[in-house]
Amino acid sequence: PICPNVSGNCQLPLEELFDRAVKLSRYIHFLASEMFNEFDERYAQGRGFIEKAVNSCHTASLATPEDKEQAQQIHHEDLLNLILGVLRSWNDPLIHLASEVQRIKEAPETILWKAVEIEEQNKRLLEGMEKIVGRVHSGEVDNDIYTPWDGLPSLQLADEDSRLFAFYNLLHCLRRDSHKIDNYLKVLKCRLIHDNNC
Amino acid sequence: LPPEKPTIIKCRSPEKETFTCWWKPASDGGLSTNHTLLYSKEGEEKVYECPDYKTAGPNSCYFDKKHTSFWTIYNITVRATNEMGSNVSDPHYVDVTYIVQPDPPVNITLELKKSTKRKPYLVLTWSPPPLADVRSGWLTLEYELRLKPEEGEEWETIFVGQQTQCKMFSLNPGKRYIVQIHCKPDHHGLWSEWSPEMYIEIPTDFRVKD
Amino acid sequence: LPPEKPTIIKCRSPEKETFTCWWKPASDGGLSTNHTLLYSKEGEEKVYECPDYKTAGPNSCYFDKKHTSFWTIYNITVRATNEMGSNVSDPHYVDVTYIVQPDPPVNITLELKKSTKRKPYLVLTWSPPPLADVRSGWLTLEYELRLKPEEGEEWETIFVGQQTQCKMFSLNPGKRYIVQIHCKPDHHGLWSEWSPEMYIEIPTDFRVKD
Repeated sequence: PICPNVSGNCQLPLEELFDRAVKLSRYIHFLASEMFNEFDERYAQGRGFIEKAVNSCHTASLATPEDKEQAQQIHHEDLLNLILGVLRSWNDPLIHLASEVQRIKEAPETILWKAVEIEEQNKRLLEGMEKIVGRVHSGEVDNDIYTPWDGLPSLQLADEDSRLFAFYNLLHCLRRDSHKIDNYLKVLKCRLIHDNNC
Repeated sequence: LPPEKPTIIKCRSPEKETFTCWWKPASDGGLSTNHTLLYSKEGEEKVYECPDYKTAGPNSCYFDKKHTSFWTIYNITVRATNEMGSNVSDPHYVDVTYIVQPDPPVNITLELKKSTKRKPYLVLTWSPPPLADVRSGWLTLEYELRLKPEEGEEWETIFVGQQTQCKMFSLNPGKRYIVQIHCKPDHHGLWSEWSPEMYIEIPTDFRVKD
Repeated sequence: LPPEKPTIIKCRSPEKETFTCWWKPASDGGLSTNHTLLYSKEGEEKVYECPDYKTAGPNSCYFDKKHTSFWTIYNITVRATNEMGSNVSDPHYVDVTYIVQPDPPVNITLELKKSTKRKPYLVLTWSPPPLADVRSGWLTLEYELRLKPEEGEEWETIFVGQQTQCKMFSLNPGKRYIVQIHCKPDHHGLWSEWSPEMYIEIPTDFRVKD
């Protein structure tokens, strides 16, 4: 039964919240990877975009862990806040991505649909993470981790090559950050729920 | 007399994105009775009213995407009111993940083949229900099939996990079989209805197309 | 003559903690040629030299944990130098996140059991490769198994997700089967080699130990 002791506190256990967050982050990253691969295959072949995409993600300034040791040493509240910060930082670009991608010449339906789906699911994951942080955090939820995105003009450039590179770079960063979130959530779940014994 | 206590029958979500609840109206003793569905979310004092009484037909409430959260438990009640007073149902707790009941699988195909040792075997293939297929990864489905000889009593049920095809070896030539498949979300949730019955006859002198 | 251009063959990480790159030495025209691997990391101007030319054998560079970062693009080149001059390979861009290729699964066990309806089924269990730390959640592996009758041609491949055990139902009594398993990181990376072949015979009149 969902609420065994009807009178008592009827809420989802933290483990269940983490299971759903991990499943959702996995789905978002799956979509982000597919979208990047489709775009790369269709619009980026032979344009050398990867060389230019180096160090150009708007979330690069967030001090996210870059290896296993860093991911294991960071306090879980700090890692949760970083995840929230990355998710928040993607709200704005995902709104514009979903609308601007419609204007790409012959953009396949599969890319269009994924852009809208990721925007929706990102909001849903943000809602879930705020719930998890509320449960885990002793203090207030730290709302100020956030990096602004000023990439909209580059998605609307007249020159096609520059505009396609702007999309490529945004999708490359989305694939990277959604993978980070998925990885960190798995590490947190194993640490907080399974005592590092997943 | 005020109306009797209404009862919430069930709540279901077909794709973990929206959900609907149905209730059995209280017997109204001849007076015109009005029903209101109210809900609150875990950890919140605020009480909300049903966002949409129409979409899912009479005595129902439809929660669209905007009103569906899968991070919380809903506490739902229905109040019946007539001119003599009102009565409230027992609370019905809903966690959307637990009430997902997909539609049955579709595009089921049955094909007879012969193994290298001339023994007939059946290859079944199917597709996820359209609503779930679009979001593979968000809604992971598991499948179970059942078959029995047409005149037989007992179904043989086989759980095939997340695969969408299956080979059946132990079939008796000369028999006509009924086959059905249903599906369920991989963790929580409910089995779909069985797919419509399909029939396959295993010929006695079975020649395979070379 | 100065050496020709060397080429970087591949880079691989076995456990998502360290990685190694290999290169094909340039043809040296008989003069003694020296190779140097240089790399820079995304967001940094600095150019570093390979930290360890020894551990992974000739014509290789091993990056231990301290020198391995994820979600970061490495720009790697190899320079070949002899007394007549030097030549540099094309740059090789690597994000270690996408080059993880684990070792095969280990401790594979096969056990024959009989279902309630006296039908034989096979239970397979296995463990992740020892190097892979799946306990902390840093690396998540997915598994796929394949089997075929010993004399058969075609493998039947079954993706089993993150589970480390599987039940196989549709088996032919009297047949001897070959079974192998391999694994891959859950999103990106490459399938491991297949595990060594294992054999299991499904007896015709199969008695289960009660």
